[in-house]
Amino acid sequence: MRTALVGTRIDVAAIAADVASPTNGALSLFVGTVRDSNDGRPVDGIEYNAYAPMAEREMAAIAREAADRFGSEHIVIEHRTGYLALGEASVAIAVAHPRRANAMDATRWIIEALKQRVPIWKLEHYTDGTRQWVVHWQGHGGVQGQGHGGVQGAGNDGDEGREGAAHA
Amino acid sequence: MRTALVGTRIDVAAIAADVASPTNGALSLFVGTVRDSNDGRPVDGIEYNAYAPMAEREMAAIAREAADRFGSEHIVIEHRTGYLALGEASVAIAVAHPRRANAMDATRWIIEALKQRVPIWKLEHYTDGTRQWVVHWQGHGGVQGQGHGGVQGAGNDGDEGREGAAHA
Amino acid sequence: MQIDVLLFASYADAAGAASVRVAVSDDACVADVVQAVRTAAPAVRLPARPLVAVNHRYAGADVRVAPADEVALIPPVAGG
Amino acid sequence: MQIDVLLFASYADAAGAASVRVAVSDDACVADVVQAVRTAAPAVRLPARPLVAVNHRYAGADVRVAPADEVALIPPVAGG
Repeated sequence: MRTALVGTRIDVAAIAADVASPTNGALSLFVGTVRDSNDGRPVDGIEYNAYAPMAEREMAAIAREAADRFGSEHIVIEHRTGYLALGEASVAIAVAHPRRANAMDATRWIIEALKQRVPIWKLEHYTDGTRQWVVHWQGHGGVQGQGHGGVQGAGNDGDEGREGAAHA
Repeated sequence: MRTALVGTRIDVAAIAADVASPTNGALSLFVGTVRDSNDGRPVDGIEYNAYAPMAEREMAAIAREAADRFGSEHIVIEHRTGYLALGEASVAIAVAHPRRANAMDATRWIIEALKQRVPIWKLEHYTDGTRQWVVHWQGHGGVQGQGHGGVQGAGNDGDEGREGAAHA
Repeated sequence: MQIDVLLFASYADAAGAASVRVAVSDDACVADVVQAVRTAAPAVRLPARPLVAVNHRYAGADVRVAPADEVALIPPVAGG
Repeated sequence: MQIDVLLFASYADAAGAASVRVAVSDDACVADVVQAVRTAAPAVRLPARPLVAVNHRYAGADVRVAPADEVALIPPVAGG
């Protein structure tokens, strides 16, 4: 089990190798990458900004919860920070498990948890020179006092209903 | 979209790169690998045997159906044949999609379809020198006349209820 | 007509061969070929309704078979 | 006591700073700190119930805050 915020390119093959083990027959991976458009606006790249110590703590907590829920310690989560060009990987999740359903369920659970809880923000840079903080849809203005954020929404992979003021 | 039966090691990073595209924000991968035991019997390796032209046809048909169902042409499926040592990848599936739910749903649909339809068999080699064809659970003795096989069951990753006569 | 029926995995092992030649009537269908294999290669011990492929596609019991067709008996698959 | 409240992303941009110092009573809780930030940095335009972290954990409105705590206002997260 390993989680990390990283400042350099995510190596998907290395992450797959990290979780691989002959006790497991199934390896599930998810990689989020920077898309070339968002809500129809052409994107140049995305700057990922993290509250690093808390993001690392939340990522570790998510891996721990996933291990307990799905029954495998063979989990790696890496999230990139800094400026990413189109196509670059922002997040990678790998889970190895004896059973394929569990490996895939765990991967999905982790990416959803990560998008709800880990304090990372992205500033989209558009080809017209403007920038904007990506804000996911929220049913209400944040949820205080629930242990963790009730923030809902998606990510760079299929975000919907975004808002947020133009930045520069 | 690309599907292949391959005789040499599956390169997960290459497959991920094959489907990657800046129009997609989500990349989902599934890799099946050879487990060191099955039903409590220690395994040395697995020999994968395919009815090659039909296996290739079925894999291509599955990719086509997945593309239509889930809305992405960015799909790669590779299945290995021959003798595989512990931990080696027998199958790899990669799907890139603008939306992460679709990428993950497609990956799962493909592995289930592959395990039901693609004419590939595996001969498990046990550490005690015996070998056995892996037979998945079937509700009845094959389904003739349904367009494709109604064979049910899992794979090396979490097989259950196997039968099959000792082989050598 | 004569048909060479391809065998794989446990079926091939049981028959001791990768195919078995059977003679069937010119208007034979898949079910007739299966019946002929049961007689020609009883060691294969086919299930009640084995999977059959004709020209690389799963084919129902009543599909007609021609001499040029590639016919194969498909043991329960186990890929992945 | 004085608390330096960390700001990120859109909050930091709006405040023009990565933190804002507020003065609160010694028995202050998270809600009091939030109220003090509203006054000290109105440009941040916090939502009705902003997310707050105390020592790297999400904290409810009634959690007590001490001078040594690391307090942060968490804009809606957007990782992945």
